[in-house]
Amino acid sequence: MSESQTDMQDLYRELILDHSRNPRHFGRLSDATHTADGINPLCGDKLKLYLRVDDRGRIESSSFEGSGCAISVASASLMTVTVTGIGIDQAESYFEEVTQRLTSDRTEVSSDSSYDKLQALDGVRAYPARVKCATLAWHALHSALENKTTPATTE
Amino acid sequence: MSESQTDMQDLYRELILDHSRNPRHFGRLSDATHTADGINPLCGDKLKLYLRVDDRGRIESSSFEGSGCAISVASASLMTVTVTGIGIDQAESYFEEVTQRLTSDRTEVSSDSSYDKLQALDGVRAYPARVKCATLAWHALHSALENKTTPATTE
Amino acid sequence: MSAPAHITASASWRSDFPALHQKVHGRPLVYLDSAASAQQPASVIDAIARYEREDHANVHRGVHTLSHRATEAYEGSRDRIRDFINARSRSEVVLTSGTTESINLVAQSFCRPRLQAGDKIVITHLEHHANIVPWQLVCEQTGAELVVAPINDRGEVELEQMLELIDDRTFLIAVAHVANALGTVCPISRIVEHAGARGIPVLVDGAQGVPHLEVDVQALGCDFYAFSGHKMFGPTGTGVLWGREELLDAMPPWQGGGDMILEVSFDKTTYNELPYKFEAGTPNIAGVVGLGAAIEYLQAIGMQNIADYEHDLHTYMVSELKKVDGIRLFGEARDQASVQSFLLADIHSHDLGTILDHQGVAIRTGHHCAMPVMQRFGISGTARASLAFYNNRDDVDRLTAALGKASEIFA
Amino acid sequence: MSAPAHITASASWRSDFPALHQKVHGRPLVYLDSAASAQQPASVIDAIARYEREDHANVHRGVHTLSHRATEAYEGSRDRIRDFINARSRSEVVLTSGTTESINLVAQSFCRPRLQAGDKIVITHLEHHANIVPWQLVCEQTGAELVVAPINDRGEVELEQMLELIDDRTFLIAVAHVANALGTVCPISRIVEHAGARGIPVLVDGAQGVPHLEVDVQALGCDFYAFSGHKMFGPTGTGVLWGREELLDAMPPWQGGGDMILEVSFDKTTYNELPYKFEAGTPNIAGVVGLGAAIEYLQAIGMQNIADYEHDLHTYMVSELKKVDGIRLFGEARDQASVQSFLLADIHSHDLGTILDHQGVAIRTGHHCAMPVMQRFGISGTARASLAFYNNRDDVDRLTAALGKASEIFA
Ligand SMILES: Cc1ncc(COP(=O)(O)O)c(C=O)c1O
Ligand SMILES: Cc1ncc(COP(=O)(O)O)c(C=O)c1O
Repeated sequence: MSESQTDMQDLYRELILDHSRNPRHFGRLSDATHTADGINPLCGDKLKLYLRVDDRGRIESSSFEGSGCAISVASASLMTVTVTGIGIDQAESYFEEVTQRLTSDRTEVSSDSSYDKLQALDGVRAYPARVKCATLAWHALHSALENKTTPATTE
Repeated sequence: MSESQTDMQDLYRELILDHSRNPRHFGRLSDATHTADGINPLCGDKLKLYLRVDDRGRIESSSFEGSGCAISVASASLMTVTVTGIGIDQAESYFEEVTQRLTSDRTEVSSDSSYDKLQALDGVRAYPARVKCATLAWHALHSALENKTTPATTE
Repeated sequence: MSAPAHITASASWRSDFPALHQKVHGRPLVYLDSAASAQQPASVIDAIARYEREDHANVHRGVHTLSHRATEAYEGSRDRIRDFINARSRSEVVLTSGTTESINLVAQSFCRPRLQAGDKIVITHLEHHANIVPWQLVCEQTGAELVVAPINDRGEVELEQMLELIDDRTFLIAVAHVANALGTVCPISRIVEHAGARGIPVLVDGAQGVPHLEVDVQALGCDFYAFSGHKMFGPTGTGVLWGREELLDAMPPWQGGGDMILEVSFDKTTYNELPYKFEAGTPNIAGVVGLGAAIEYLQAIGMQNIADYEHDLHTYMVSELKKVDGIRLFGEARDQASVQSFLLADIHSHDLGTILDHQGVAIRTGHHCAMPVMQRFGISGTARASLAFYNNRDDVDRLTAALGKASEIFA
Repeated sequence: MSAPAHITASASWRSDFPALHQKVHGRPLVYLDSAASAQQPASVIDAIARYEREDHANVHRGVHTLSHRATEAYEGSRDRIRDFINARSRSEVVLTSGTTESINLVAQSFCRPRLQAGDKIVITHLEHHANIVPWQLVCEQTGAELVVAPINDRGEVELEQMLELIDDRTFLIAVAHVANALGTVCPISRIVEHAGARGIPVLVDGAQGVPHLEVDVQALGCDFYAFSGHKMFGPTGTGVLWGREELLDAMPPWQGGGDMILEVSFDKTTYNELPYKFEAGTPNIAGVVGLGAAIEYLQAIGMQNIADYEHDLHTYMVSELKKVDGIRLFGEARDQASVQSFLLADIHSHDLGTILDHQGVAIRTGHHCAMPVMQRFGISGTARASLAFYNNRDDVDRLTAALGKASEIFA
């Protein structure tokens, strides 16, 4: 197996390919309390994020629609899995965590064990041109929680 | 005397300095039949040319007003001296002669002896940035005879 | 043309381009993204550096030696451009920052002052955003309507339908010479013939025309022709708007500033003559010097030789791509330049781009600034390989091999 | 600062500029025309050539390695510019082709949609055509009025009179930071203070400010600041419009095309966010890379060191010029940058220019794209010597010696 192909398989890990092929929480949420659009103008990735947040600030359910590359779809799918059932504060701190982790050279692993799955996205760090794909859904999450009306972009 | 100063004196010949200090035919012609404006956008040389052409196409009188560098004023002065009293066809051929002579590398001297004085302009050929100053009045002449309404420029 | 001849010619051309001789992810670079921006021959890079080291000063405004040399170099490039596209005079060659500015200039200076509500601007479904959005803006400003001629599944303009859209409310027709996403060569002369008979001006977006075809604006018969330096092996930040002198003459200036005026006072300002009326401010002097050098380079090879070589290479690429399992081609016009869009199985173009890059193969992915084309085909983007004369069959083989890897990874 | 220190510092700076080390008409070049266009250090020329040889591709649109490198280089320059002028965020740094385009952008995109007949735009009598004609054009388009603040015989803005012109119909004030023909440093903070209290935005034409002064747009307190790369030792074809985010955000785009949109369809087009909304089409990538290198160079020297050095050299130049028989200085502001206009006896500036050039001394002559200044002083033009940090006292001595020759020839 060539060296370059090995690398590639660090980006396209099994978990990523699985989530991109079978995205979880895919579709529209009819009773959403928060929504946001995300656009990556570079490659045309587009998604719409739906959240239902209950009175106590807990994300009861979440889903997304749209089209994009394997990385952006997998990231969105992983995100909805991660944030469903947690409080919006914790969701925001995931947003911080993921975006920082992918855009800095920080390599230490978060102590938070629920971050485990998200480590599947770490392969993206070696592909700076793709980081925006991985963070798109997270920016949309942040926008939705902030109730912004303009589409989130990753610029 | 330094070499460069010698050159300079080929540009600023006595005749040129004389005509620039004491321009002939300077002023307005109240009964002009043809006029034209000339502008050299590069250095801001500006002149207005007046011609009185009689029924048989002879330039009875000519004059100019305006401001400009020594070369452009001297050239305008020399021009009015040259074209006063000649036919417009001949004036046009002077226009051709002077502009070609100054903008090409042609060095042969015109057989026409009335061109003698105009040879004082030949020093300009070594100063390509100044050729437009020397030809400005001639372009105005050409415009005036063609009855153009936009200012002549040397571009 | 026999195969060995290609290889020889292309090898010598290729060696003129420094950027092509590097490794990317450990593999020799295969650059298949010239339609986005072409690489520059060393002669262009050197001409610019030499200009900056020896001749730089501002143009048009100085009597000193450097200023004169800079002006000669700058205006010399204009003469070369005039010759290259066979414009009638240098007054018709307006230097801009690129195709985008050239088209915006026409929209704002030619159309905006005269467009009436209900007038139409006709474009095609193939256009680059640069030939869509300026018209959308001016239509919004004036109440005019943007009318879009359809394309067929091969990516060709539906000419009959297009001609039917043209009526006495049509103010301007704007059409790509070569479409950037699909490579389609548009039937300019047919359109011009129809429009000319009705006195309707035609603007041709030549951004992708000039690098691939021999362009003669007089023979084309159009009224405006816009193109960019960086797509024709020259520098970024340079471009041209060619326009018929009568039309340019009648247009008000677009931007105000130095160089575009003869006289300024607070009462009255007189604009300079063509082409300077449209060139406000200090231009991209070094860039234009580089553009002149690029044209010199292209003329030495000959645009017809380039077109022939590319046609042959494109044919080879298409036949090789068709052998790849799961490939879908977009853009199969009967007259197509050496630009090819495709998708592989259900792999997103962006993923394809990354995988190919990892094999040293640079292609463009996404919507190519032609979202309506993507909408037409119901896709979000394509992978696009665009060939220049410095590419060769080996590059094509590297492309198809890399596509094989992509299939493996996404198997 | 002691004289030897100057000489040492300047000598080392000077050696960084290849163009300065040549002969013109057999004499070592003395370049006193930096206000028209400055020379570039080798680091800028090399950065551009290296970019073209190794990293060039189109920006923002590609996933492949070169495209990514080009984007990083281009956006890296934006970050450097942000830092250099202390903008609050990179969204406020719009890259243009030069000061002229920056000002036209504000005139067309900020003013034109909102200007009412009877509104006023206030400028000064000192302005460059680039800060006059765009306002004349937009006034013509909207029925607004251009109001001109007077200057005094020293070439200073009559501040009290200017402030009196500002009333509740004033829509915008546009003023040079440093006047190009006379070198006057304008009292921006006084103007901004007065305007700010009335909610009137102020645009500063910084073309001649950035090369001479330490510019901090937040401290200046203005609303727009426009400048050009080529006046600050960077490439032609580059420039910046800095604007407050709130203002830029509220403005419609100026030009349409690629990169300035998020989504295009024939029904609805969504514009991109700042600063991209104002950057339609392929930008001058190589030029912007060079501009970044120029700023890196300037920051290494320090703008305050440059200002101090130039101030001292300008003082020397003025005192030497005053010794020349028949000299008349234009521009004797109490706060003046290192730009000096003058005339000698009744010799036309153009003739002076030629004679000086023949001695190897490059100055600018004519109206300097500031005809109203010339009209104010009743002259058709001046000779102008403009100093940069790479000039030295020897250059000044060569200038005055050459003026002696001119007097001889025209004796
Ligand atoms: C004060 C001033 N404003 C504006 C400009 C115009 O700059 P540019 O020609 O680079 O657009 C200049 C330079 O010519 C200038 O000196
Ligand atoms: C067909 C077409 N038109 C217009 C453009 C815009 O050119 P530029 O970005 O150089 O202004 C491009 C290139 O991106 C193009 O391919």
